[in-house]
Order: sequence, then structure tokens, then C-alpha cells
Amino acid sequence: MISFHKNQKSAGSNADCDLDLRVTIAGVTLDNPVTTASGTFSAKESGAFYDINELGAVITKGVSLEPWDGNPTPRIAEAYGGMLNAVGLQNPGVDAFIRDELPYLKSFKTKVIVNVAGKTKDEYCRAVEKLSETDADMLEINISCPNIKEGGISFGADTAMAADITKAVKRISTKPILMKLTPNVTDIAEIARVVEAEGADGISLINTLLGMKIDIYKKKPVLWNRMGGLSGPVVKPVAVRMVYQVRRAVKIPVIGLGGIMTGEDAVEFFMAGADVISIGTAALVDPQAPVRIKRELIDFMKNNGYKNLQEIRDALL
Amino acid sequence: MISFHKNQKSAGSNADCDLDLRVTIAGVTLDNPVTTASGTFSAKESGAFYDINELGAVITKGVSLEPWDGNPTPRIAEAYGGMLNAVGLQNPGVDAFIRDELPYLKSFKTKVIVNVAGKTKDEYCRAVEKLSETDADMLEINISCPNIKEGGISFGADTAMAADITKAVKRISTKPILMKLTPNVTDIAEIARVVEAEGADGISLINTLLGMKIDIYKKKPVLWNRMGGLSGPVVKPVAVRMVYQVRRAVKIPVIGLGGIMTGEDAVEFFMAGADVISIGTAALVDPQAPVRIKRELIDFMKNNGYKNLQEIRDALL
Amino acid sequence: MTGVAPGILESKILGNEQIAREIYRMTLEYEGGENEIKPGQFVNLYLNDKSMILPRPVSICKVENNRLTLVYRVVGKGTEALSSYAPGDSIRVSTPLGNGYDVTDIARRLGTECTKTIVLAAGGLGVPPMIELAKSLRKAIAGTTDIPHAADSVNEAAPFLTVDMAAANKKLIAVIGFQDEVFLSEELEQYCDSVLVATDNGSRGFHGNVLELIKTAGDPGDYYLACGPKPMLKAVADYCVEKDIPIQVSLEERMGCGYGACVGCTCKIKEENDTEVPFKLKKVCKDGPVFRGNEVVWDD
Amino acid sequence: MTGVAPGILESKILGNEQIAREIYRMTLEYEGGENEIKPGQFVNLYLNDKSMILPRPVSICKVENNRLTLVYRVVGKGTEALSSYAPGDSIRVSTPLGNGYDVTDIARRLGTECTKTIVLAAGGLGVPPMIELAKSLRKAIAGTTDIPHAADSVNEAAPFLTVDMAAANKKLIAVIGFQDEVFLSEELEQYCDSVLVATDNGSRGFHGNVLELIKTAGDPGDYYLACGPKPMLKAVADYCVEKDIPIQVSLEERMGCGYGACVGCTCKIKEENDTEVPFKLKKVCKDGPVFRGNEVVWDD
Ligand SMILES: Cc1cc2nc3c(=O)[nH]c(=O)nc-3n(C[C@H](O)[C@H](O)[C@H](O)COP(=O)(O)OP(=O)(O)OC[C@H]3O[C@@H](n4cnc5c(N)ncnc54)[C@H](O)[C@@H]3O)c2cc1C
Ligand SMILES: Cc1cc2nc3c(=O)[nH]c(=O)nc-3n(C[C@H](O)[C@H](O)[C@H](O)COP(=O)(O)OP(=O)(O)OC[C@H]3O[C@@H](n4cnc5c(N)ncnc54)[C@H](O)[C@@H]3O)c2cc1C
Ligand SMILES: Cc1cc2nc3c(=O)[nH]c(=O)nc-3n(C[C@H](O)[C@H](O)[C@H](O)COP(=O)(O)O)c2cc1C
Ligand SMILES: Cc1cc2nc3c(=O)[nH]c(=O)nc-3n(C[C@H](O)[C@H](O)[C@H](O)COP(=O)(O)O)c2cc1C
Ligand code: FES
Ligand code: FES
Repeated sequence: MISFHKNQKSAGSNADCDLDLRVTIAGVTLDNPVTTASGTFSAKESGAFYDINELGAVITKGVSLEPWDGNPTPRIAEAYGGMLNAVGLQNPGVDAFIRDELPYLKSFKTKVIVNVAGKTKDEYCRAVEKLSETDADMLEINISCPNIKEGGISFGADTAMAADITKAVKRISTKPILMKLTPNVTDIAEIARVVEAEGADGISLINTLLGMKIDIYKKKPVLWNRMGGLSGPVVKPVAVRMVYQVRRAVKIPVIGLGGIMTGEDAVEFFMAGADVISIGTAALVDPQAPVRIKRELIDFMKNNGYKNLQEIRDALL
Repeated sequence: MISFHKNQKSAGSNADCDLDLRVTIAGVTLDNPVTTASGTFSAKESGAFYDINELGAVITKGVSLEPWDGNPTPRIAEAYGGMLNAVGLQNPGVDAFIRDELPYLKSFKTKVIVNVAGKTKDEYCRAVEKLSETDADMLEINISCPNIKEGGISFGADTAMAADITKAVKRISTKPILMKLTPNVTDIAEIARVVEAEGADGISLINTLLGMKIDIYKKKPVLWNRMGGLSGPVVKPVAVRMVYQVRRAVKIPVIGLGGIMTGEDAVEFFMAGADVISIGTAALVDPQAPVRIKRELIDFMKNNGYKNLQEIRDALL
Repeated sequence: MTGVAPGILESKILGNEQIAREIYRMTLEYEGGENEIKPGQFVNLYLNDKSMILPRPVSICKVENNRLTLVYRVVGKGTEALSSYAPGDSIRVSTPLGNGYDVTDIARRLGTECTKTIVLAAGGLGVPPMIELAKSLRKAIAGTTDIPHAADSVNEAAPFLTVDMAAANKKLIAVIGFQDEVFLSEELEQYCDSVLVATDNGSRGFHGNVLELIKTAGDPGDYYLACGPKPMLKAVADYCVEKDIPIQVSLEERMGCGYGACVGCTCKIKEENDTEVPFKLKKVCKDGPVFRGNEVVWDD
Repeated sequence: MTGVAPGILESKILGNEQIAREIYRMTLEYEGGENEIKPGQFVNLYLNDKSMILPRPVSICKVENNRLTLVYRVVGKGTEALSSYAPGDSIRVSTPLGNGYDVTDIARRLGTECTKTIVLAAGGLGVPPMIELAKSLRKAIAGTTDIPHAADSVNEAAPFLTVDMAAANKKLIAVIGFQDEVFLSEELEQYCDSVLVATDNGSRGFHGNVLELIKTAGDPGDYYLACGPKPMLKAVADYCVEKDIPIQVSLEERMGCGYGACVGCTCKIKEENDTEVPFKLKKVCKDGPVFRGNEVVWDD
């Protein structure tokens, strides 16, 4: 299911140099392995800072069946070396997304992976059904969302629920399905195994770590929602560990993310076993991060004699 | 079980000012709430930098029934805003500890909390049995250790195992028992509830987050053990969140730790619900951190009109 | 910004001096110039301290000859760090962000007889963006009227400064409030016909808040432009809405990115002509920070 | 350190200049002085960049008149940051850590006729601590012998420098190896009777490694003191053990705290007189970094 392209002269978009950055996951070939993490990319806004064609794929912010307002503000707090967010998956709903945003995204040669959120299995399925009829290239199912029918426990925090939701969306989808896992679990490898068993075409990880910050002078949590998702450089060691564990637990492709700020960070994820990487928080604090990181990845490969991504993935001793 | 001392003139060691820093947990009164995190304090070595009498309690590094060699080096790696360690609980064993280290620790007025590690329930129990016959003030059971009889899954990662080990040590111990929880779980509140139900006298959290770092030039994990425990400022949002959750799940005292670097950080833990705090990584990167943080806590209380710790704990709106 | 692509620039700090208690003025060497910014826009400042990864949004106070002036208050670790940067140091600063005040709308109205007096209403750290705004408005007035220069003394370098406002029957008034210490009032006087000052504790000027001062001054103004703390903005907006005076307000919210990617900084906007939904969620950073005061849904 | 309590000091950087490719010499203003340190001890340097919280251990190269000299190689982000610090900047530096070389043991042996020639064997970044060590040994020799000064020319400021080593029948030899570029050899010449240089690529001095050079030089030495990369230390230690020559080696390990609290930096030591266990785990930072070469258990 994963196939890296061995170096070929004048390959893809990197004809100018000797490198092949292409990667194929679930039958879809990305020009390069750099993608945007869900919720940290907005086509018009991010596109003001770089050419979207430079990306292997964009992963959209989460879309749900109905429009969601998300949480009241404050939604953002700073943490040491990272940030907390409690945006709460604000989005215009899948219909508006398909109508207003998808066509623009599809005007680039970059692949489009649509991230899907839901509060019930049914909501996920109906959104997936609608997206199946579009020209989206792939879907990423964010199962960190709380299951409101099960007392708000996150779909991705429970093996049975994670399996169930995977099976359900796979039955409906005509698109390859990536399951995006939450790191707030005891055994990430177990969750990965069950979603693979239920037919997932790939796994993205990690979503944010659940955290909290208290303003000791105002005497209240900084975020309206009290808790929020920790992201940024601080989560990288946890993310690398989980990518490493999942890579050794399943055969399907892995999208690795969590705190990637530089090309070297990206390489660390490839060595841990990622096939593709996503840039999240880095793009918030440096709008050009995705293209910078891609350039730094290329530089690393040139300086260290790697010709394609598979060589990096095979490098770990 | 928890009782904070309301302000009394010339209280404890803070007779010079108007503050009462004392806290009583499980019947043991600490002069102040500042303790050392297990594995980051060594009596002779740390004592070279400050007067150990300044601390509310010392929590010792983990001691096990038999001497343990720990892991080969490298045992330490740096992470963005934190560190990874895979010391592997090197210790001279409980007999040598009782003979060589405990008497010296007991020569201070500071309370002594002995952290206990084990690979089987039996090992924990026999170490606890021996420590019950000493003048240690309290025991802290580190249940992040892998249970070798259960395929290496951590005692603290499984509700049933956590309950079982709590019950077992409680039956044997003549000392108050703190259960030290691992944060690498899906539902920390659930674990807290079961250890409370089995009679734990208090809960310490968090232990380290499991992480990994790869040296992309040497192409291998930086730590010999591949994975290690992440600690330091980066883990604070996760720790604060867990202390907050556990405080609302149980009634027994909570020792809060994870990334406390300053007096303000300590206050954040008290507001989240901690009764006592521990200083870990901060003391590694600044040997005087425990006394500095205590001083900063006092300054905060003075500047913001808090007279005792209970007032801080009650402050959160 | 002509020639400067959106992004982050390395900028040299030219000055960073304290101008009041906790208040600092930072001047930066800045590519691009006054023509490329809109008053009310802000920049993201990036800190050297790698434990603080989020940018700090700060309003543009003034741009002149490739010099960007920012005025900020030390309120936390980030601004404290900022205050320690020295002239000569370099700092990372974004190209201008957000939509500023809609000066075109005002210019259009200034062309009519009905709009005579423009009021800048600002409180505390809402005052700095008023400098560039007042300058722009002064220019707009000079551009929309065809009138002599006061006392025939043309300021060649900045002719808009010597336009005879009285002859044009136009007025630019600033009403600015502070807790205690006053700053930037002299700067504003350069561009405004009058600057009215209020302080909460009465230590200088009017004893009271901005809205009270506006009322005391006889409710001047055919158009309001406001910036400051939320309660003040809400009060002034309510006042204007009631009197049916147009008002633009600049909002503030905790930000992740500052450029519209993270959806961290929403506010509720009820567009005048939108009857379908009670409000829409807009991004303060991208759709604002300036909104029509009558369209803002003020909750809490 | 008399009067200076163990802890972290704010120190002023006096100099920080490159002395070879990737090699820098930093001099610091330092409370306490040469009498308070032991050669072979190290200090922890704390970086300003808050994303790097662990201290960087660096050997003391020299202490003179409250000036501490350190020599370091840029190998990663931390040392890269260090190399950008400028004279006048302040840096946080610990008071001296670890146990240095046991000079007393050597001094005792120098008192006897058997110990005549001391060899300092160092490779790469093992060379810097040899400066302070050579100085101390020179002083020890001056102290243990009762001999005239060479050519009757006493260096009043540092009388130990002009002691007539030949008359005392004592010799201090340094054998130092580098990959390519040589540094600190002139400094060592100040204190040593001879300095033999080897380079891996033969670009200067002997073409080969330190041990090969020692053998080529005719196996001098009644006592060895070594510092450098582990393979080199092991080779020299094995050589000495075989010849039954005493040797002290300075080890390196990744550290958390540098003062003995975290048990991060262990090494295996088989004490000569301990027959009960195959080895004991010792802390490089606290029990070392200097150990008896014959007691180190070299694994991998
Ligand atoms: C569009 C806009 C324009 C602004 N213009 C100015 C200005 O001209 N002068 C000025 O002094 N201040 C201005 N502010 C507020 C300024 O951004 C904050 O005071 C500053 O970010 C505080 O940083 P800190 O690290 O000192 O505070 P901390 O409280 O330590 O900061 C922690 C986090 O909270 C955020 N934060 C804290 N306070 C605010 C706030 N009031 N608004 C938004 N984010 C905040 C910080 O950016 C940071 O991410 C503006 C804010 C916005 C949104
Ligand atoms: C007792 C002792 C004395 C030393 N003396 C010197 C000296 O005089 N001159 C000199 O150039 N170097 C010396 N070193 C090595 C020096 O500490 C490292 O080169 C330096 O810490 C690397 O930091 P970095 O951030 O550039 O590298 P990075 O690889 O980015 O550092 C990452 C982490 O690994 C640690 N680390 C990396 N390399 C080493 C190493 N070789 N030994 C220990 N920790 C390491 C760092 O301290 C940091 O925690 C000494 C080491 C020890 C243990
Ligand atoms: C502001 C923000 C919004 C996010 N929204 C989503 C989302 O809608 N769906 C999702 O699956 N993940 C979302 N995430 C998680 C990121 O995609 C990513 O998994 C996480 O931030 C870790 O990567 P990073 O450290 O590179 O940011 C969001 C993260 C941030 C910071
Ligand atoms: C070097 C090191 C050794 C540790 N050893 C132990 C241990 O023996 N037993 C234990 O329960 N926790 C141990 N811990 C975990 C700490 O006690 C603490 O829970 C964790 O580091 C989080 O706190 P901090 O961020 O303040 O360091 C160790 C941590 C470090 C850094
Ligand atoms: S701050 Fe990110 S969208 Fe406004
Ligand atoms: S580095 Fe902590 S014990 Fe040696």
C-alpha cells in the first residue's frame, strides 16, 4: 500500500535535482511528503504566504455534517514551547465546504485530504458519504472528537469505538480513509491495530495532547473551555515515540505529525517510520513553515546523500 | 485527611512572616509544601546546594527489593523545553537504602517519603514490608514500572492492576501510602478513583510522559533504551490538567508535579488542586530550585494577599 | 506592501524607550512604507525566547520613512522580554496584518456636508493606533477638500498638516482615556484639532471615562473610530448606535497565528444586511481587527 | 571555592574567539580562583535559549586571576549558540563540578625516585583540561623537589615555571592527537618539557594516533594522565595496564544534572580492592570524571 519512488532522473517536481520526494499512499501519489496539519491551514490565508502547489497535500480543517460554532474565546493559550487550543472544531459544515472551499483547493495540483469531525457515528458517516461524491483525494477521520452518545468519551480513546467508527466509514467511503488518532491513550499501538484490521488505508498521528493552563492572577483557566489541545515542539518526543510504535504495529501508511518545526524534525519522523508528515503549529508561528521545511528536508537529503524518502525510512539502525 | 493550617502567628518555620505554609496529608504535617520529585534528589549531592531542612519533605529516588543496575547509557537526552530519561531505576536495593541512606535523611526535620519501585506485586510488597519497619514518614509507590508478569505493561496503565497493587501494599504497610500515577493513560481520573477506593492515602502525579528522540545523523535513538520519560516545563500543561481532573475525582490529598520551574508554576498546581508539590527536572537544571521556588511561592503569597495554602487552593473561580 | 511579500521580516530595532510606567515605544527599520499599511492594522512580533512560540500582535502606531513605531504595555512575559531588547538588536516582525479602519468610507462621507466632525475614541493601549489613523484621516480630509492652507504656510514635506480645517468646516477630535498616566497625547495633537484627555483617577484632564468625556464635551462627532478595552468599546458603540452615528471599532482577541489560519480569534458579527442568521463568526485577525460597531455582537 | 557557595554564578564573558575550525576559546570572569579548582574538573554552562534546558558540561581548561578559560567544539545546537555569545554578555556557569585528577597521588610518587616522567595523553577536546593539569603538575614538581631554577632566572610571578626540571630529573611530556587541525599546543609548551603532536591525517606532526606516537617516542612515562575520546582512552589505558603503569582517565557521558542527583551519567568501575562484585556503577559527574584507568570497565 505504501510505495516510495526510487530515484528516477527528472522525477516529478524536483527535476532540477537528483532527489525523488514522491510518495504513494493508498494509491494516491503525492509529489512530496509535506502536508498541512488539519486546523492549521486555510487556503486563501496560507496561500498568501506560499504557492500551495509546493505542498504534497493539504489536509483541511475538520468538517462536520452540520456547521459548528466551536467554543467561545479565549480559544488559544501559550504553553512553554507550545500552545493550547480549544477552537472546538468551528466549521461551516460539509455542504458549505464542498460548495465554497473544495473547488478552490482542487485548483492546485496538490492533493486534497479532507479532515472529518463528528459527534456521533451517524454524523461521521453522513459527512463521509457526501465527501465520497466529491473529487477530494482522501479523507482523514479525526476520532479525537467526543462521542456524545457515549458520555463524551473520545471515539479514539476506546478500542471498540475506534474499530466501530473505522468499519462504518470504510463501508461508506469511496475514498481512501486515514484514521487520525488521539495520543491521549494508554496503548496507541492497540488502537492502530484495530483500525488497520477494520480496513483503514492509513493512520495519522498525533492529534493534540490534552492540557490545561491556569491564569493564577485572574484565578481561572486561560481557555474558555478550561482544557485544550497541546501542540508544537513540546509534543514531538511523544509523537515520535507513537509513530515509532505504530509503524511497528501496522503495515498501512503513517502520516506523522506533532511538533515538526524544521526539516530535521521531519527527518526524525521519517526515521521513526512516517511515510508522510504534516506541519501544524509551525505554520501558525511561521506562515511559510511548510515550504521552508520542505526546502530544509531537501537540503538534508542532499547533504547526507539520501536519494528518496525510503532511504531515510530505512536508515534507522 | 487533608488539613491546611489556617494562619497562626509565628507558625512553623515561617515565624518571620505572616504566612502559614504548613500542610498535613495523611496525618503527617509538612512544614511547607515543597518536596523533591523522586529520582531528582540525592541527599549528599543536593544538600551541597541548600539546607535540606528548608524542604517540606524529600521524596527519595525509587528503591526496589533487590539492587537494580538500571539501563546502560546514554540515559539522558534533551528535548525541546524538557528532557528524556531512561535511568531505569538504578538503586542499591531497599536494605542498603535503609542502612546507608535513610538515617542520614532522617537527621533533618524534613519529612522523608520513600519512593518504591518493583517488577512484581510481590517485590513491591516485600520492599514496603521492610520500609514499614523504619522511621520513614510515608511511602510513595511508583506504579509506572512495567509488570514483568503481565508482559511488561505498566502497573499504573491498567485499572485492575493499579487497584490490585494498591490493595496489596495497603494491607502490608504501616505507613501512609501515596500512589504515584503514570500520565500515559487514557483516563487518569479512573485510575485515581480505584486507588482511592483501595485505600491509598494520597496520589502523586504525574510521572514522566513516554517519549523518544532519534539522532538523525547517527541514525539511532539517542537513549540506549530507545524510549524514555519526558519531564520538565513541557509537560506542565498535561500535569496541570491531570491534577485538576484527579482533584475532582477523589478526596484524598494530591501531590502535584510535572514541569514546576517557578513559584508561579507551583501556584498553578495548587489552584488546580494540589496539596503538596514536587520539584523534579527544575532541580536538575538549577540545584537550588526547590528553595528558590519556595521563596518565590512565599513572595507570591505576600504580594497577592494569601495567608495560607488553602486560600490558594480555593481561589480558582 | 509594494515589493515586500507577506511573511516575516528581520527588522532592526532603532529605539525602544519607556514613555510611561510600563509603556514602551519601539521603533523598527521596516521595509515598505506608509503607503503600504492601513491604520488599524497590526504586526506580529516574534520573541527570541524559544519557550514563547506564539507571536505577539501589536497595533501599528505610526509608519514614517521606513520606520515603524509600536507602543506596547508590559503585561506579561512576552512584553517584558520585548522591553529588554536594545537598539541595534534585530527582531522578527510580520508584514502588516488584518484589515485596518475603513478610511475610504470616511473619506467618502467627508465629501458630503453631513460629516463634519470625526471623533477618535481610544482608551489605554487603544491610543497608539490612533496616531497613524489620525494622520490618514488628516490626509483624507486634505484630499477630499479643496481649501487653503492655514495662514498660507504650507508644510512642504507634509502639506496635509497645514490644511485649514476650520475653513473646510471639518474637525478631527481625539478623546482619549487612561487609568492614570497619559501618553501619546502630544503626538495626537499634531494631527487633531483637539485632543481631550480623561483619566480614571482624575490625575490629569477630565476625571472619568472616555464616554463621559464625550458627553461632557457636548456629544461631538458624525463618525466615531474607537479602540480600547472591550467595556469601553461596547459603551461607545452602544452610544453611537443609539444616536445612529457610524462607528468603527478595533477588537482584540487571543491569537494563534494572526493571519487567519487557526480560527482562534473569533468574534460575533451580525451583518446589517444579513437577516438569516443571528450572527456570523469572524476572525478578528483577518476580517478585523476593525469592525462596524453596530455589527458587533457583544457578549458577556 | 573559598567564599563561593556551590551553585550557579552569573559570569561575564571576557572573550569568545575561534581558535581552530569549530573550536572556540571562551574566557569568563570567575569568582574564586585557581586554588579552588582541581584540574580535570568541569563546569556546567547554562544556555540562554530556553528550549535547551540542560546544562552543557565543559572541562576547565585554565583558571588564572579570576579568569576561567574553556575550550569547546561546536558539535550541536547548544555549542553553536555558545559560539555566538559575545564578550560583555553574561552567562550562567556553575561552580566547579566533579573530582579532577588526583594530583596528590602523583605528587607523592614524584617524591620517590621511581616516578620520573609524567605523560599527558590527550586527544581532540581532551586537550583543553591538560593545560590546567600541566600547570598543577609543574607546581607539584616544584613543590616536591628542592632544586634550583633553570639558568638562575626565577619567574617571580610563577616560580614553578622556572624550576630546573632536568636537574630534578623529572619530566612532563604531553602527547596530543587531533584529527586535523592542532590547537593549544603552544599553551601546553609553557608547562611541559616536550609536546608531541599527532594528527590522524598527518597534516601536522606524527601521522597516526596518540598511542602510536607514544610507542614511537619510545614508550616514555611512569605515570599517565589521559583525556579524550573513549576508544583512545581505552587503548591508552590497556597499554598502561599491560605495562603496569598507573593511569588516570577522564570519562565523558551524557548528563542531566552534572552534580550527582539524576544518576544519568553512570560508568562501570571495578575497584582494585573490591572482589565481591564485578563492578560498581559510579557517576561520571560526581565520582569522576577522572577515574583510575585500570579500574574502568570498558564496555562496547
Ligand atoms: C490586534 C491586536 C493589537 C494589539 N495591539 C497592541 C498594542 O498596540 N499595544 C499593546 O501593548 N498591546 C497590544 N495588543 C495586546 C498584546 O498583544 C498583548 O498585550 C501581548 O500579546 C501580551 O503578551 P505577553 O507575553 O506580555 O502576555 P502574556 O499574558 O504572558 O501572554 C500569553 C499569551 O496571551 C496572549 N495575550 C495576552 N494578552 C493579550 C491580549 N490583550 N490580546 C491578545 N493576546 C494576548 C499573548 O499574545 C500570548 O500568546 C494587541 C492585541 C491584538 C489582538
Ligand atoms: C565532563 C565533561 C567535560 C566536557 N568537556 C568538554 C570540553 O572541554 N570541550 C568540549 O568541546 N566539549 C566538552 N564536553 C562535551 C560537551 O559537553 C558537549 O560537546 C556539549 O554538551 C554538546 O552540546 P550541544 O548542544 O552542542 O550538542 P547536542 O548534541 O545538540 O546536545 C544535546 C544534548 O546532548 C548532550 N551532549 C552532546 N554531546 C555530548 C558529549 N560529548 N558529552 C556529554 N553530553 C553531550 C548535551 O549536553 C545536550 O544535553 C564535555 C563533556 C563532559 C561530560
Ligand atoms: C489551532 C489548531 C486547530 C486544530 N484543528 C484540528 C482539526 O480540526 N482536526 C484535527 O484532526 N486536528 C486538529 N488539530 C491538530 C493538528 O492537526 C495536529 O494534529 C496537532 O496540532 C499536532 O501537530 P503540531 O504540533 O505540528 O501542531 C488542530 C491543531 C491546532 C493547533
Ligand atoms: C532523571 C529522573 C529520574 C526519575 N526517577 C524516578 C523514580 O525513580 N521514581 C519515580 O516515581 N519517578 C521518577 N522520575 C519522575 C519524576 O519524579 C517526576 O514525576 C517527573 O520527572 C515529572 O516532574 P518534573 O517535570 O518536575 O521533572 C524521574 C525523573 C527524572 C527526570
Ligand atoms: S489568530 Fe489564527 S485565525 Fe486569527
Ligand atoms: S549527570 Fe546527573 S548524576 Fe551525573
